[in-house]
Amino acid sequence: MVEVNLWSGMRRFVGDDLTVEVEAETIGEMLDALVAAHPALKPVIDQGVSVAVDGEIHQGRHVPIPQGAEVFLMHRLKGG
Amino acid sequence: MRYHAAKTFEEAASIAAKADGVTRFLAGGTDVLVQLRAGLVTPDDLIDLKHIDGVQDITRLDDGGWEIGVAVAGARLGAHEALCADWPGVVEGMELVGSTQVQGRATLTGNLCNGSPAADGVPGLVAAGAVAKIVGPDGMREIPIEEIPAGPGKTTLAKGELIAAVRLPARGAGGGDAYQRFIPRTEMDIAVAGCAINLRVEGDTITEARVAIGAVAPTIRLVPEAAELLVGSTLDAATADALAAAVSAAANPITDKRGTSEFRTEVVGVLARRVAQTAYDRAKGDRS
Amino acid sequence: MAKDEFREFRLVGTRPDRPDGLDKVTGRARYGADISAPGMLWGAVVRSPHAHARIVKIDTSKAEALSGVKAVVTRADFPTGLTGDEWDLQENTMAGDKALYDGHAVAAVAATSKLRAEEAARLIEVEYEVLPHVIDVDDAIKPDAPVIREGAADATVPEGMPPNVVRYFEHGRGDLDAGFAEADLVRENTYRTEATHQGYIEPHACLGQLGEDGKGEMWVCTQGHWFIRKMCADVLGLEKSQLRVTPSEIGGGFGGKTTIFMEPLSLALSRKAGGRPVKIVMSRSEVLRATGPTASASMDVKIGMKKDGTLTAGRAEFRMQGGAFWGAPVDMALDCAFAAYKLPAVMHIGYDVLANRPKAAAYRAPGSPMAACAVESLIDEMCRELGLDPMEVRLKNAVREGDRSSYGPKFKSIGLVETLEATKAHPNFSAPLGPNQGRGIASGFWFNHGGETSVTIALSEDGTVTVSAGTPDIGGSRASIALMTAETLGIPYENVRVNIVETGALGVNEPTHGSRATFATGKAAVEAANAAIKEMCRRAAVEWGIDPEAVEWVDGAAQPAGPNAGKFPPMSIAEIAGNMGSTGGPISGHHEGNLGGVGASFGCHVVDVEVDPETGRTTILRYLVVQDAGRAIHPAYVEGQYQGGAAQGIGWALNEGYVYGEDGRLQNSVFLDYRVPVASDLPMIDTVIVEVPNPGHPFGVRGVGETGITPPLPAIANAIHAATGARLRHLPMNPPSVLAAIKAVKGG
Amino acid sequence: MSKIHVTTTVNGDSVEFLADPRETLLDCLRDHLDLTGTKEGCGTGDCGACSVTLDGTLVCSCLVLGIEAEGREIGTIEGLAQGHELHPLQRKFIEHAALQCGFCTPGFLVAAKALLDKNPNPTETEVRYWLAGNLCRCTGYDKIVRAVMDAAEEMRKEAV
Repeated sequence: MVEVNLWSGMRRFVGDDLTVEVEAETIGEMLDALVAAHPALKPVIDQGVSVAVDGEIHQGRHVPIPQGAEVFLMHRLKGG
Repeated sequence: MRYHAAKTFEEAASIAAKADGVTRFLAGGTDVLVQLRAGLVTPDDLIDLKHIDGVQDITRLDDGGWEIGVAVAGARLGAHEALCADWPGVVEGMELVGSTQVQGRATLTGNLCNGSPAADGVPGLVAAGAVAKIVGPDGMREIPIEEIPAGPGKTTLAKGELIAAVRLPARGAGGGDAYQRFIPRTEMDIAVAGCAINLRVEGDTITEARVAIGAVAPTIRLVPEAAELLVGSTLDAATADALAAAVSAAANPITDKRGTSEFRTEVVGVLARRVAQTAYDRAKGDRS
Repeated sequence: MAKDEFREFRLVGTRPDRPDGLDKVTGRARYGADISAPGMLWGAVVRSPHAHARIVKIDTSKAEALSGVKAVVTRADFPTGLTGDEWDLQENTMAGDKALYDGHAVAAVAATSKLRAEEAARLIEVEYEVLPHVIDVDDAIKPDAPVIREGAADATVPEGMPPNVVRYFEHGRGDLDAGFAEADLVRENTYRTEATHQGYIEPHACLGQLGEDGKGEMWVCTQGHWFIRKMCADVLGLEKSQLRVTPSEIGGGFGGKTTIFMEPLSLALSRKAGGRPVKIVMSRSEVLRATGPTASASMDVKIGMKKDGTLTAGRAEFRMQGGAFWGAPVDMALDCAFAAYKLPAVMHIGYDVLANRPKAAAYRAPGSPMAACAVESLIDEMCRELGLDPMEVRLKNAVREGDRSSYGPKFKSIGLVETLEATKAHPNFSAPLGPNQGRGIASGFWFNHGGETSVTIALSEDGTVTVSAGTPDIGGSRASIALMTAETLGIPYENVRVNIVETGALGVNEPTHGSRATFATGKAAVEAANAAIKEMCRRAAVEWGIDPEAVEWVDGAAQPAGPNAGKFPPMSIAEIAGNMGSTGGPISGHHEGNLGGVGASFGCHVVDVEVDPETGRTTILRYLVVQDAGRAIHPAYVEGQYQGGAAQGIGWALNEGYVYGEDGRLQNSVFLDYRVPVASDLPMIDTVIVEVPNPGHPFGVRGVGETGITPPLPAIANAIHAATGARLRHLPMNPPSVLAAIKAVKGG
Repeated sequence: MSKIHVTTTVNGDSVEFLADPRETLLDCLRDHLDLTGTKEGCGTGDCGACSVTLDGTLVCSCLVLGIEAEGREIGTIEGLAQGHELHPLQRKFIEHAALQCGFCTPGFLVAAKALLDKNPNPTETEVRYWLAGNLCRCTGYDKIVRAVMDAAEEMRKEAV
């Protein structure tokens, strides 16, 4: 199981609890599982999110999520 | 656009008088080309004055005054030691126009004829009591510089008239002039306010003065009431404050992208105080 | 932490001449506008003079009748049915039903000369119905503001928000109320920053060619040619692989050249003109009116602080407009706002708001300078109020490795404390000040980015190496990539040539953005070099008849790994390359991926100013940039990034900013009035490179490009306060604003 | 609008071209003579990227008409090096990393050479004010100013 920390603006899609547990081994699986559990999140996630796994920010879906990792969903980052 | 390389002022005036479209004279070109490139003004007739004899000359006149040709670029004014010694305020005003590159082209006369209230080259001329030598279809005449600007982008010159040269009076003993402008950066900006002061001293006392202000009214203008405050004084603190107040009172600026009316009004007074000190020091022999 | 501690490297950390230096000092380097092609036409663009107007009719007949005019395009020449970002790009490239800002393209023309194209553009008659417009972000967010586009809000925006709010952000953690209750001082202020332009000196330029068969080519100045390819193909409905995009040398970008503007127009015109190539070069005025400025911002910040300087809570509510499309960097501004501080409770709220301005493009650390302006100013104000040293307060609350960031995850290795300590130790920090002078400090942060990267290195027959990279070199990255490649291969720097190659030569590369060129392309080049080393070791092993695992690579040569592997003299890269035709053919190494391992970069700036109390003019006396580079590959170009970022920030703080008239038209669309700093405005910019290596990069690199623009805005506000007692909370802090603030303090 | 035949000297070579009277010297150098080292950054005389010398005087070529070049001598960045021998300013710009994107570099070099021709021993302030009409957005000017000062010093030593 992966515990995913959502941002508080997602409260209106998932209810008050901003940590959601899903079954996943990669970022892609985690995002898919999130949408399966909370379909209202789909448009927000489709717009693009970055995912921090143990403090490192990733864009790719293939990135593995180790057991017990700390996972944060973030707005997609872009630089100049 | 028809390009004419005039060989005499009379020829230039004649082409301009006969033209029925938009006419521009080309001296330094630093305003004309910008307007052309931006599509603001595409002249039907462009009359290049640089091929006329003597337009590049800076000449000492018999009376000790100076004649500056219409195509003398700012960089050449700055390099002329005797002129700089006589009229540092006139020269420093012109040298503030644009960059080093622009100084290689821009001219005092062009700065005047562009009609900008913020022209850095002009207040010094006005304060100096300079006159413009004008050639037109009816021959030649001379008028004071301050009578040429008519409003933003406008001059009092009639169709077919052009300026052939600018004449500065003889400096004489005890004279000093100076110009400063305010800009937000250190270079490359159009003046937000400008002030030129020309004065004469006997001992420590100011005996003559002319004060000109720029960028704070539709035209560059003389402020005789401010000049009167200087005459008879030794530029003590009270006189300097009164000067600043009089200059600010004479200002009638607009608020635009370059500065607010309130700011311009205040700062032109600050400049007047600073410029008066420089002119005074120069008049007393400090040439810095 | 001084860079000289890392002497284990032969090349990394040295300052060789950049490989493109000779071309650039002789005028040979070819930029966007420097290429011409046989049969080439020139393009010109017709732009809206209105901030918001319905396009009633476009009559192109007079232009088309002009001799030498070969094509005219309007939105009718573009495919329909696009959605989302692709529609936004198309709409920004060429207006559809409405012109959305002053400068929005409405038609384009191609003709046989530049002057003829400009004449033809003037002959295109556009009939507009002028609509009410809105420019300021605080006006645009009002419920009754002119509506720029119905239904533009995305899923993040709750019901009932004002119509121009298109994205909404809310994230935070901890008990905010408890945090503020625990504080000895709670202050809340509003700060505003104006939109500024990246101000690259090279205007956008491209040469595009597209045939009826959908095959095309483009030469263009861009930070990312795969982005250009994808975006042009999307906007025009082309197959991406049929478009070949070659990047020119690029005359600055700073984020502004990561997207398309007139590039699709050159292709559309070319297709309509029978496939003749079309060159379009923007004027400076077009650049300022119609290409990516950054957003303007209005920001409320509230902070709680104890008497000893401990921060207890922070709240940021940011409103930003990024033009007539979504994309103001509110999200990143919020993430960066409190990044330098340990905070038990923090809340971020943000609104991305539409206004009648050009579509914002990325600009160096997008969002972070605005956020810093607000937060770093308020911290300074509160330190003054409590009589605390702003540096000690920053140190006391500074985040370290393992601390939870304000934006959520825990920090990995970071160098904020080291940066602050290095700042304190610098002589500028304690230089004496005179009357009307003041000192300001501020911190800054940027995440940095890895991203999609594909690099190939190939051996030449003589043992020299070419690197094919996909990130255009804006600030010397070819030098740093060559250094890392040569270091890895054990060969001289001069034996590596780095080429920035066209879209057909590599897999997709993201642009040079997010401070990623030296980080990501460098990392991929090192991996590619390692792949080539592996192959070279294998070739040597075959030659020697030993196990490839028993061969190691040392100082540019293969050698047996220890006495048991066999006794052979080292086989140099030149020998291996010279024989490669007969040992198995070409040798290359390749690496690609969506690269992680980025390390965030913190910086701290110290500025001394003198303010003329009579005119409000601010002079920068001294300037110091201290920033964590992880490791400086080519220190001179790291310093250059620090200095350039600081200069842009100084401009933003003091005199830059978009000025609109009542009519919604941009009033300062030339460099005369869009006032970037000139040489005489600035002192030397002192730098200290702090090196806390990033474990996610083979040499420890952190991206350094962006952080430097962040601290100047608040550092200068803090310095002006120190010099005058006046607090400026709105940028730009130009002389009229400063003088007014000084007078307000004096009660005059 | 008929074109005008212009004969002029560029970097010591006599050249001819046909110019529309509206075309600037910058347009003519780049589009008619293929001398693209001179850059256009603004077209209004505010950025200095198009700096050239006209009869030895530093000017913005965007503020000179092409037809004004008739009979004049023009110097551009392409004429700064003598064959393979770089001008000291060119060497020092590379050595000091005084360029990042390099777009403003030709203008800076032409302007800096004009300065050193006139004043071989400028102060930092003089260098900064002389070059105030050359915009650089990448470097913050620090390394440019250092490169110019260093080149001046080297040239002074060589002149002794």
